[in-house]
Amino acid sequence: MSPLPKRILIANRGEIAVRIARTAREMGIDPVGVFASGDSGAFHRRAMSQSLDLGPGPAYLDSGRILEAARAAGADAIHPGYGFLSENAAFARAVTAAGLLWIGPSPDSIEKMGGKLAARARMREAGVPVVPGSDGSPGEADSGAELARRAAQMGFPVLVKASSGGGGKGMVRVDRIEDLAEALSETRRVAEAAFGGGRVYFEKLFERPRHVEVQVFGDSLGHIVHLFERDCSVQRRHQKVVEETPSPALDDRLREAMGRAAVEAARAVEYVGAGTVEFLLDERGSFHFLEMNTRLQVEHPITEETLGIELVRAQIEIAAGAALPRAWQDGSLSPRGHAIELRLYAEDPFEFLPRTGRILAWEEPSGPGIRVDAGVGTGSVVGVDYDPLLAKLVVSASSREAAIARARRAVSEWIVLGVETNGRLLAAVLDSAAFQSGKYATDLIASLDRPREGEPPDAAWIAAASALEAPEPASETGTGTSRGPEDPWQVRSGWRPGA
Amino acid sequence: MSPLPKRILIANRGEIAVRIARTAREMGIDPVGVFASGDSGAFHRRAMSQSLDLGPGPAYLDSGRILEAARAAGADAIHPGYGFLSENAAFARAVTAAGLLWIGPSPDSIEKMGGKLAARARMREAGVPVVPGSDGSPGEADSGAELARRAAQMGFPVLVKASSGGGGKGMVRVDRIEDLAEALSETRRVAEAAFGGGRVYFEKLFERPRHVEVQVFGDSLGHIVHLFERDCSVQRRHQKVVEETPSPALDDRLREAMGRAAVEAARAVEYVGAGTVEFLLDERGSFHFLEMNTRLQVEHPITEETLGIELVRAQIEIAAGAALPRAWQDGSLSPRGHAIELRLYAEDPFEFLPRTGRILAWEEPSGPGIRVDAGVGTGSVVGVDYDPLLAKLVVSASSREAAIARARRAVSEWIVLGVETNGRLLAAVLDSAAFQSGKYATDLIASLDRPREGEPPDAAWIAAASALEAPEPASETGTGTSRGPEDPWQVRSGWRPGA
Amino acid sequence: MAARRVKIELEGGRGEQPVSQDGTAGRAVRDVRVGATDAVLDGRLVPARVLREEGAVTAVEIEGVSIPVRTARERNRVFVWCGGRTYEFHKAEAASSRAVRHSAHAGGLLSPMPGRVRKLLVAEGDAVVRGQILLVLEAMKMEHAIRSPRDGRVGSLPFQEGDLVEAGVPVAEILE
Amino acid sequence: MAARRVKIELEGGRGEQPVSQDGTAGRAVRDVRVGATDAVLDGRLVPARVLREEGAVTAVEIEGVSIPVRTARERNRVFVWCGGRTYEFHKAEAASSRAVRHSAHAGGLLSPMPGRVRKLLVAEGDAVVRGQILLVLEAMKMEHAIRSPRDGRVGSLPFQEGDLVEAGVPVAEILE
Repeated sequence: MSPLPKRILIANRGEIAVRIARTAREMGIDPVGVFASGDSGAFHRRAMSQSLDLGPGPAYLDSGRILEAARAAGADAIHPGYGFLSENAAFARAVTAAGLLWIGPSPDSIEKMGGKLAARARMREAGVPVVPGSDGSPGEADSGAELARRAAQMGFPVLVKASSGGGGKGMVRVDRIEDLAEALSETRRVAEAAFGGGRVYFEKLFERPRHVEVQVFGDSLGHIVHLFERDCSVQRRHQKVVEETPSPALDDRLREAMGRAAVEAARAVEYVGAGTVEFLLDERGSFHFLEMNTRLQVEHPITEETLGIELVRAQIEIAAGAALPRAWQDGSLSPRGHAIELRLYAEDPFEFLPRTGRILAWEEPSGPGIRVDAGVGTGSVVGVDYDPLLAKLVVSASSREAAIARARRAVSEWIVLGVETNGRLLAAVLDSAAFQSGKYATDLIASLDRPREGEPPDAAWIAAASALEAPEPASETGTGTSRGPEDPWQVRSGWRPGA
Repeated sequence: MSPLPKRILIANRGEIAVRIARTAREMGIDPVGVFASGDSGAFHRRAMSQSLDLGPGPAYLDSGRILEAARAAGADAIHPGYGFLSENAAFARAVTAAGLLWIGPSPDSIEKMGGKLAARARMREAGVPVVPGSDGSPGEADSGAELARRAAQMGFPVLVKASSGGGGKGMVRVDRIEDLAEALSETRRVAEAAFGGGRVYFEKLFERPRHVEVQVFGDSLGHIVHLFERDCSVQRRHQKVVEETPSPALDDRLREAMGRAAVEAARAVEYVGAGTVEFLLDERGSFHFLEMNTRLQVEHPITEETLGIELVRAQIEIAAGAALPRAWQDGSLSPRGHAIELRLYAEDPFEFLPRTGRILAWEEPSGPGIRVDAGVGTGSVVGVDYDPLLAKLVVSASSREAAIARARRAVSEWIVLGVETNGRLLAAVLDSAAFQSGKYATDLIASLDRPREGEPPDAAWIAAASALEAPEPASETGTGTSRGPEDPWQVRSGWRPGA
Repeated sequence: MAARRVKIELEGGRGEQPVSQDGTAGRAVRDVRVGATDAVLDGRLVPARVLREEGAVTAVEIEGVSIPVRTARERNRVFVWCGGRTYEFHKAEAASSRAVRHSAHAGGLLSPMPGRVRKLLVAEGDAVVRGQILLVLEAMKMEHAIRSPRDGRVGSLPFQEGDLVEAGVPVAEILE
Repeated sequence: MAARRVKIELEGGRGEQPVSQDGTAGRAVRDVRVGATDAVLDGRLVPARVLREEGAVTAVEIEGVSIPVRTARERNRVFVWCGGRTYEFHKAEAASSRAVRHSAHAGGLLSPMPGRVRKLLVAEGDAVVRGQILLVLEAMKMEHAIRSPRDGRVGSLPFQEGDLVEAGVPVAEILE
């Protein structure tokens, strides 16, 4: 094993940048941050020993400026977090070429899992079950009869997708064979506009699947293990909102089969580091490879909590050449209790539309079984340019029932004033019979009844009136509104809208 | 098992009141708080669904007013926390007599362990090793020859104590046989002044003992178990500062022997609920019963973290007649990883003198492996009338080494401005070779070198100058100083000095 | 201690009956007066006291029972955490000014969320059909298409591509 | 942006050499001037910028490297979190006024901590011997005895039992 890095540049923002900085400090490694000029008030800067200005524009995606910052700060390693450049093979190569340690899988592994169609083909070869579908071969769309035959074989509905797509973009649901050809054309048009083209294919659409993923970890000595599953079925707009482990949908046999398949998937691309293999679990209990995320996952903390391990520490050690911890390899790890992650988004809780503004008060829940990974605090400005994830609440308890009750307590305890959040949605999910029974699928949020809410209690009206009739405190005036592009240093609030 | 209570009155303040309220909420029980009139700005009130004013003076010790508040609030149970009335057998009886559920051991158990000499005698009978010493029998002090014989037998130094004493009061160290008689007389005088008399005795004084305690739990069906140990050797002024579990001083054989002795101790007083048996572990590895705390212990969270259990929930369930959880009885519980608690006190870090004032900024550490049980927040006023404990930082990790590194990170991350705390002492303990080696005793803090600290970095001087030259924000003026006894309601800050 | 009357409104209206387009149905408005020892809610007297710390309300005592709350104010809006939930209130406008605010943009399409104008797909004066996408807003990695509610002609288009748009402001006008 | 000079002092003095009784040795005092793009520390120019949010300083950029800090001010004192540690500073008094403050109570005993007077064991005019306990302070469950530093007679005793006493104020005077 090479020595550990001395100074890691964290090429990210928000909660994940803070979370990585914490582990770096615990390992005696200096965490260095970066920020876009328009994001100079960003909360993650507080977690760093120092941070560097990347300049204007979408700077977190600018690999050149990030490498320049790493050089300027004397960093010897880069952790990309998730999103931004984390699954960009060219960036990973540039980091290595610059003589820095890349804390992530090899660029080859990233590329092999980057294209959905290529990944599907590779998984089929490796014996991993994939979602039934077409293979997107170049002439496919022209061969109407062949397509129709395949679609009929698996049954409708199907989902048309772009191989290079993501985040639900360009996906079209098709219920009848007559509409298939047109949907393929439409997705091709969208893909050309949004991702510069690429192939288009279709998959069987499961109406009420669960989304269950398996954490995998490989080292440079060729060991690959799985670290159990996370159930990510609670979604809105194809994005995860609540995750839990263990999955209430798995029994030991299925858990073992999925773990084995995930390890096979990772082995097929010679995976080193932390990765996640996502599966759809259909209503009949069969699982199908969906994709592999070649990076740290947002919801990794629930795995850390139930297993009592530290994934970011392992990422850094393994990037430096260490072997997987012995306990991960000898089968002695097993989940204890239950963990749930709830994502607090800045958005309307039931319409899912983004919300912006200044956070006037921010008080996190705490106490037994509570972990909060936050990317904002009191005074933070939530703008339109970045992901709406404000913080993750991670709850652990000895049983699923106790974890749900604890999560519900923590959501009630969380004080976030000034920007609307999805807190009421989180409460509604936890209160729902579907979630409590454990028998739910990806349609849980869509099928939730909007909770009946009475009027605020008298105390809330009286508090509101009392606050509104008092003279406004000086410290609360004039902030939270957009400013011109003046120098954020030495002005009253450092924030300005993203450039 | 009777039904769970519906509404618990929490007869305490500070972090423990908040901690109990959290569990109550998770169990669907309504937490009701109380406060002394002079403590109306107390932080714990925020954790309650409602709170009641007990009136002026040392109200948290006034059992009559607390019972009256319980009646007014419609509470059906009382949790005393620790300190205050928690080990007051008369209060426990009055609670039961009022038809309320008492969440604690029986008054008889409390009484049997309340007098030190009686407890020592009882433990000797039960076969639990006690610290060697005299038996405090009425004629003892007069029988100079007999005393001298006993003292010579066990060897000097010895510690003279009052049976009814506590917190180190009236304890006198004696190094020579010639001083023994006078020390006994002096302690008797102090005991008469401070505790209204009571018997006086002496024990062997171990120069460098460890203080290791065992968590025990009994149910009303007669089951008693131990829940492993906590090492509480890091002390100042006879009060604990840092605790950890597992104890680095125990091997499996010793752990089992102490666990067994603790269960015997609890069985001897037919113990029901949560209790702690404190032992001194001498330099030769022998352990000696010191006392039993018949209540929830301040440092209970480290047991919760390593075992993945919830002690306050169990207290409530067992008070309602439930049996101990099966996993606690069948030997399947075992500690995972390592946990450390650090107590943040409002005091000079190296002189241990109290510090008071207003907390101008309070930002807790967070992230993986961090739990904070706090009794204050931004704006809280720390006065002279209550315990200086502000909050407990509870750190968990997979190994002792990782837990120490994590604790060090968390202490650095903690922002507490406005009131001096012992944060630097906590850092110095974690940084010390003695603590890191695990080979330390109760003299660790006394033998710490005061850390060499250079001057503040330039950035701190510049920040200070910049803050001092700006006009003072309106929200920071005029608070934090003592006020007259005007009505705290409707004044700018609700706090006034304790009446 | 003043006891001025404030007319305040719950943002979003009554939970089960949101504020209607014309701004009348579903509104939750109350007249509140807070005195030293009592409050008056829509004429109903409630024995109540308010505890303030650091400029925020932290507890309301009603009939001797103290309930924790937490407020934060920004100009005429106030956010209240109470009973484990958060509410937003604002000083209620007179009905007439509210009606004016709503009618002023009768022909206009309001932005449903804050964001940046990612694409402008039409120009002023263009003929459009019902359902046609006029522009695309983007915020926090999410795109939102603004469509024409009817056949017509594009009137004013106040924003350019790349502009920052707040929620609830007119982003396009469709003339008959 | 003003660039006034402030003379500030670190509370407690240099870590290894605390402030002496007479208030001279061990003092850590600096002249600091903070401008828009640089600061001057005791005459040394440092390229530096200060980031302020919500009335607190949250970062100081020195030679292009931004370091997180956090300040909170109370009148002439300021608390600074920087590099994982907390410091307290105050506006430095002129040496003369400091000397006056120290000498004013030359015959007086200062309270070492805030607290309540739990017991008064002597009265004004009583003769006392060196080491005799004069009064007992109590704070946060801890008792602290104030003893006479020499043989003498009790001068003024400004507090009564039960009084609240701040740290550093005279609690008893012993005359020769």
